[in-house]
Amino acid sequence: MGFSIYDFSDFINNIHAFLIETFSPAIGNIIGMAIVAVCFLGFIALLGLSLVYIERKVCALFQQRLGPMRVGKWGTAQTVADIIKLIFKEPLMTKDSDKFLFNLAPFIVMIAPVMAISLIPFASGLQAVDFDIGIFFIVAVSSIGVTGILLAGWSSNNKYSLIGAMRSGAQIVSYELSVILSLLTIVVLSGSLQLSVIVESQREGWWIFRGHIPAIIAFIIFIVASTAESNRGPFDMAEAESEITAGFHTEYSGIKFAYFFLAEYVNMFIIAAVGATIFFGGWMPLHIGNIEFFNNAMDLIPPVIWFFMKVSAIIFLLMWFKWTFPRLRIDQMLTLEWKYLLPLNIMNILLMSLVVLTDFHF
Amino acid sequence: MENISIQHFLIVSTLMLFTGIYGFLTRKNLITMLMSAELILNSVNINFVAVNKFLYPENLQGQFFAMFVIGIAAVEVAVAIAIIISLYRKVRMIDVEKVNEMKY
Amino acid sequence: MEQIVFYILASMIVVFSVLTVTTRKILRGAVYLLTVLLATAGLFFLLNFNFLAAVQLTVYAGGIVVLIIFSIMLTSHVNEKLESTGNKKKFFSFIAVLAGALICISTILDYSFKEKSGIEIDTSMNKIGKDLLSYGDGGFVLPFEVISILLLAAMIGAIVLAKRETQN
Amino acid sequence: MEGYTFTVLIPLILFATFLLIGLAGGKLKPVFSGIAGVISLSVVSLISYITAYDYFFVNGKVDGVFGKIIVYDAEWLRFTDTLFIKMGILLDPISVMMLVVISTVSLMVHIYSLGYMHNEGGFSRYYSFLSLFTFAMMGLVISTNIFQTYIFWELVGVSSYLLIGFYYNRPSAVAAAKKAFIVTRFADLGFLIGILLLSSLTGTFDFVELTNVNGSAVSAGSSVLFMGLSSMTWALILVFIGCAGKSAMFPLHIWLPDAMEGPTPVSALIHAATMVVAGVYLVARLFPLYALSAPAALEMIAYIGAFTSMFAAIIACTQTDIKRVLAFSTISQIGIMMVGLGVSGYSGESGLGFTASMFHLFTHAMFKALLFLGAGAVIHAVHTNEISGMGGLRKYLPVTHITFLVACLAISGIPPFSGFFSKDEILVAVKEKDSFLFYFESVVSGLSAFYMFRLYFGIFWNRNTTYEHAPHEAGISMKIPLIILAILAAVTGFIPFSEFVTSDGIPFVSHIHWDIAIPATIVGLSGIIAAFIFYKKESNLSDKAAASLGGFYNTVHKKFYIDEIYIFVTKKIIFNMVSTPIAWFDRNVVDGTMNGVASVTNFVSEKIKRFQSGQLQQYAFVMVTGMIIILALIFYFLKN
Repeated sequence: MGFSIYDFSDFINNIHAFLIETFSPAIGNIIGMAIVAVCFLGFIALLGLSLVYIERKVCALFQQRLGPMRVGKWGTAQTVADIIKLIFKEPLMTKDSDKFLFNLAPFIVMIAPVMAISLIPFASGLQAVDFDIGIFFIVAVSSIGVTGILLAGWSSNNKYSLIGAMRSGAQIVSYELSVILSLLTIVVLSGSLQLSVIVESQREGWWIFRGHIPAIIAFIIFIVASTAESNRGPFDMAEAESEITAGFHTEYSGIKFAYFFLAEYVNMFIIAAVGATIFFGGWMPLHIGNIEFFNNAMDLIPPVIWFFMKVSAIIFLLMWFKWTFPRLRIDQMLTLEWKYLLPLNIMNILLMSLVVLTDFHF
Repeated sequence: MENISIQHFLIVSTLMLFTGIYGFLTRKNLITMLMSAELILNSVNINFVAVNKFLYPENLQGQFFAMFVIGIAAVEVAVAIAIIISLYRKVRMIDVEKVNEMKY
Repeated sequence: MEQIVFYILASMIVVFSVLTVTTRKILRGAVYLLTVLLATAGLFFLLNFNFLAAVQLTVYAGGIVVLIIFSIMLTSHVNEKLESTGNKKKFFSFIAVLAGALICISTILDYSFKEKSGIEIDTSMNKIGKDLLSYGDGGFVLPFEVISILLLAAMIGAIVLAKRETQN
Repeated sequence: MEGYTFTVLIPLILFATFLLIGLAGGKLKPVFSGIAGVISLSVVSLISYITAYDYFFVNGKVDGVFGKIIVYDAEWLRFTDTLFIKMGILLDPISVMMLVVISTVSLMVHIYSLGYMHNEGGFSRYYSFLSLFTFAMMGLVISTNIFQTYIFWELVGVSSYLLIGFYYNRPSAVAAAKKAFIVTRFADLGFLIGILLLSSLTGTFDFVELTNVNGSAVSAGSSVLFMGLSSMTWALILVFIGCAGKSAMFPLHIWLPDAMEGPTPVSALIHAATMVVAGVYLVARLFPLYALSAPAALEMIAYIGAFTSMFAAIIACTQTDIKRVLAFSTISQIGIMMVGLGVSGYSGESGLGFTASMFHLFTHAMFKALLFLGAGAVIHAVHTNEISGMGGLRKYLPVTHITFLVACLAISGIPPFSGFFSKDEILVAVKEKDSFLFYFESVVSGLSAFYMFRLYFGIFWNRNTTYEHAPHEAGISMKIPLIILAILAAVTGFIPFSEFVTSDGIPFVSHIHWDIAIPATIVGLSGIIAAFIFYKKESNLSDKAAASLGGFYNTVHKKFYIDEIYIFVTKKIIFNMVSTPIAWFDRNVVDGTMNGVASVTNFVSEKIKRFQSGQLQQYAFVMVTGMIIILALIFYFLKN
């Protein structure tokens, strides 16, 4: 097999063994954790910077503009400049707001994606934690984020923020169901919740192809529901500028605002990463049947590259949605979830179970 | 796990239980009373799991009971909050001592 | 290592429980409750009950606390403080609770538990899934089905209760 | 058997259609639901025909025997290791034949309804119910075990309830639907007990095991006696009660005439060709059991069938609502099928009755569906059900006229139409077994010729009634099914049925017994001639005949007062004699005691209610304190 040289597990194990040998096991473990933490924080920062830039460029592409061009070559340093500006801004606070909760909210919003990202398998062996309840854990921690949004809206002491937070809360809680159920469809097919096992089970072919009709339905539902869950357009009623200014983060400024912004983009990355892992085989290369030379050629591309190619494709899709579709009304959005997506989803799971029972997949 | 015994868990859960009971007895707002009830239920869960882990590790009864307790808690909160909200809509107040329209 | 984690989590649970029932700002109470619940999930992780911990996170943190916060948002205002309870009531409750806690703790410390150390507990998804849907020894299919009906009934009940009455 | 896995599609397509039309129906254009129904039924029919071709001509016959093929059998519910229920598909000659019958008639009805129901509300609802009904019926015939049969049996009951009560704003339709539901439910109670008894005797639900001639099921339970009959016989009689309910055998037939309140195509589908023969089908399905281990039950079936056929035929002669005539005619014909089954023996030539009965089921489905659809066309044209409001319609409705005539000739047993062949076979089988029943059934067939031609002459000849709007032929979608069914009714008699469907799966060759066929034909012709004399021209001959029969005519016209007897028994006897005293006892003695207790409680509570402050936390405080005190007592003072 071609990709044993791309397997990171030996590499990681060696580092771990080295740390434990050099220091005592306890301290070695703690240093190991610290290294992982630093890596992820750096990665998240980088992710935020690049995704904001990409989003602005993609937006410009769809609106037939150039986008940021002034700072740096093709405007590449634009987001860095923005961050510097945000850091130096005065943190404002409204009168009579609950200061403790107001300051706590951005952190709660950030906790969820940071915890979730640790589960993502970037390549074979390149995964911080590999729980046997993998997907379920991601779903569980990402449900914490909604609390932060509600707190932000409440503690701002601002009617727009409160309404925005309520909308957003209702939206996230409802669409979470569809996300879970659509992921469950593939779990039925692969028979495991553990992400590394799910990726491994797609060695013969990605689930979206092998699970054919129900898998494709599940993917479409997943994309729609997770777009809504992350409050992105066209489901961004929570921050609909024309109605309620900026929703729950109206009153936030400076670096705290940046947190909300960052959380949204990291969430988008997680959605794309989970989607790629569950439906498109994670870091598995594309294989077509028994065409040996093609498969071998695909194996030469490192798994990390595969993973990020798939993730970027899904991220582009999400951005495409945001800048193409008009925003829905809040009642339309709830109708879509409860009257269409949820029943469809449940039937889809039944269909998938039938497919699995009758071995009707490839 | 060598140094942590079942007593540790049971003491934590006992403290949580009686804190919950204290809250239930002293808070006036219905929602805060509900929160205290959640504390009580949660302490029960810790007990179930600790007993399962330390005393009866052959099976998972404790875990399943804890899961069912969580399910019941969800049910209880959903219904209780529905009641609280409709109460609030009628009398604009959710104070447990003052809601006594149906007395006698 | 595990000991340290346990003591951190335990002290978090105790401190935030107390804060939950004594704070006079209602939404802060909810956040403290959330912290207690998260710490409990941490305890479950520590005991290797991963699935249960994830259930705790999803249902409690993602569901129940959100519902509570929702209802708080609908029924009270940001700079509103809860009325404090009468001192007499507080005192008597405190005495009763203290007595109860002391009795329980002393009993727990007195009793010698027969811990089984040899057997490693199996909390894999596989076992959980099979146990939950089997009817034999250690199977829980009946309560599982019953609770699903209970959930449905509660859902309908909650909708009926909270539905705005139609005008006319 | 890999070859037949595609048959899984039959129920799945129908169920999917039901879901599609049922759930999305409100949003679609009505015509679209209709067309969706027709398309899915066409596909299902195609699959059924392919199955039938494959089974009868290519793969089905192994060593000269048509065996039972289990296409698919999945475990559905497992209670214990021995008690479990499966769901699956079983193919054998009768189930394949039923697939063809149901899909053909259902397809015709679907097409016909496009025209007939065109102006009615709830078009989508109608089609979704039709799909549900067809789904249930298909599931019933292909089931592998008796419990699956029972599930679909009830599903058939529900969907027929929905269809009969389709015009839910008409009180009579609602009453009829309720009546059908309650009567069949009553019979199904017997069926359920029968299933339980049967399975406890044999230890299995499975048809293949139950009907295995050499297996243990056939000999099980034959020795235990209760009231002179073996327990197996009792079990099979109970099962037959269920069959009698569905197939409208006397005395459970009362729901069928009322069920004519449903739309006419529904009557054609449910009350002529499919649902009402489910009882016959089930007896045929369990036939080896009946024939080998409970001949007494089989004999009872024969006599009940014979009585019902005569009884219904007499009533049919006096009814004036054309759909009711057809309803009683259906009851009568099903009675004849039951007789065929009842006189049959097992295996070989002695199983002629079984074959004949199935053959009659097949041909009857075709011509009776045609009769109903024809009647529907007539009703559609003149907007009345009463025979007195019609007459001379042959000029206005030529296509309906010819097809109706074909059907009448078929049911009267005139060669070369299909009814002749099947009825002849039944009569041959009956003759061999019991000559009394033979003469009895001959009279029935003469009567059926009489009442059918009474209907035919009454509608298409007789006086020239003037109509407010000139009646005209219905649209193409109603004509096509009529023509197709007429062709089928005319030619299906030439199918050599005994080479395909026999009681033990071994084909044999049957001949037309001219010594029986000729007298039978003469009887039929004489019935026609009598009808011709009475009803061809407008005359008062029939009234005179009725008057001369006097009280008997009235009794028959009122359907022998069976409905009234039922009402008398339930209302007068049960309500007055049993329920009233119990009610008195309940109201005065039981309630009195309770009221006494309650008033004492009330009095006491009035005195002590002040203890209740209504303060939740006070209660909780008391409770917690009490609990702590008890705990303290247990732990510190009672600990030895």
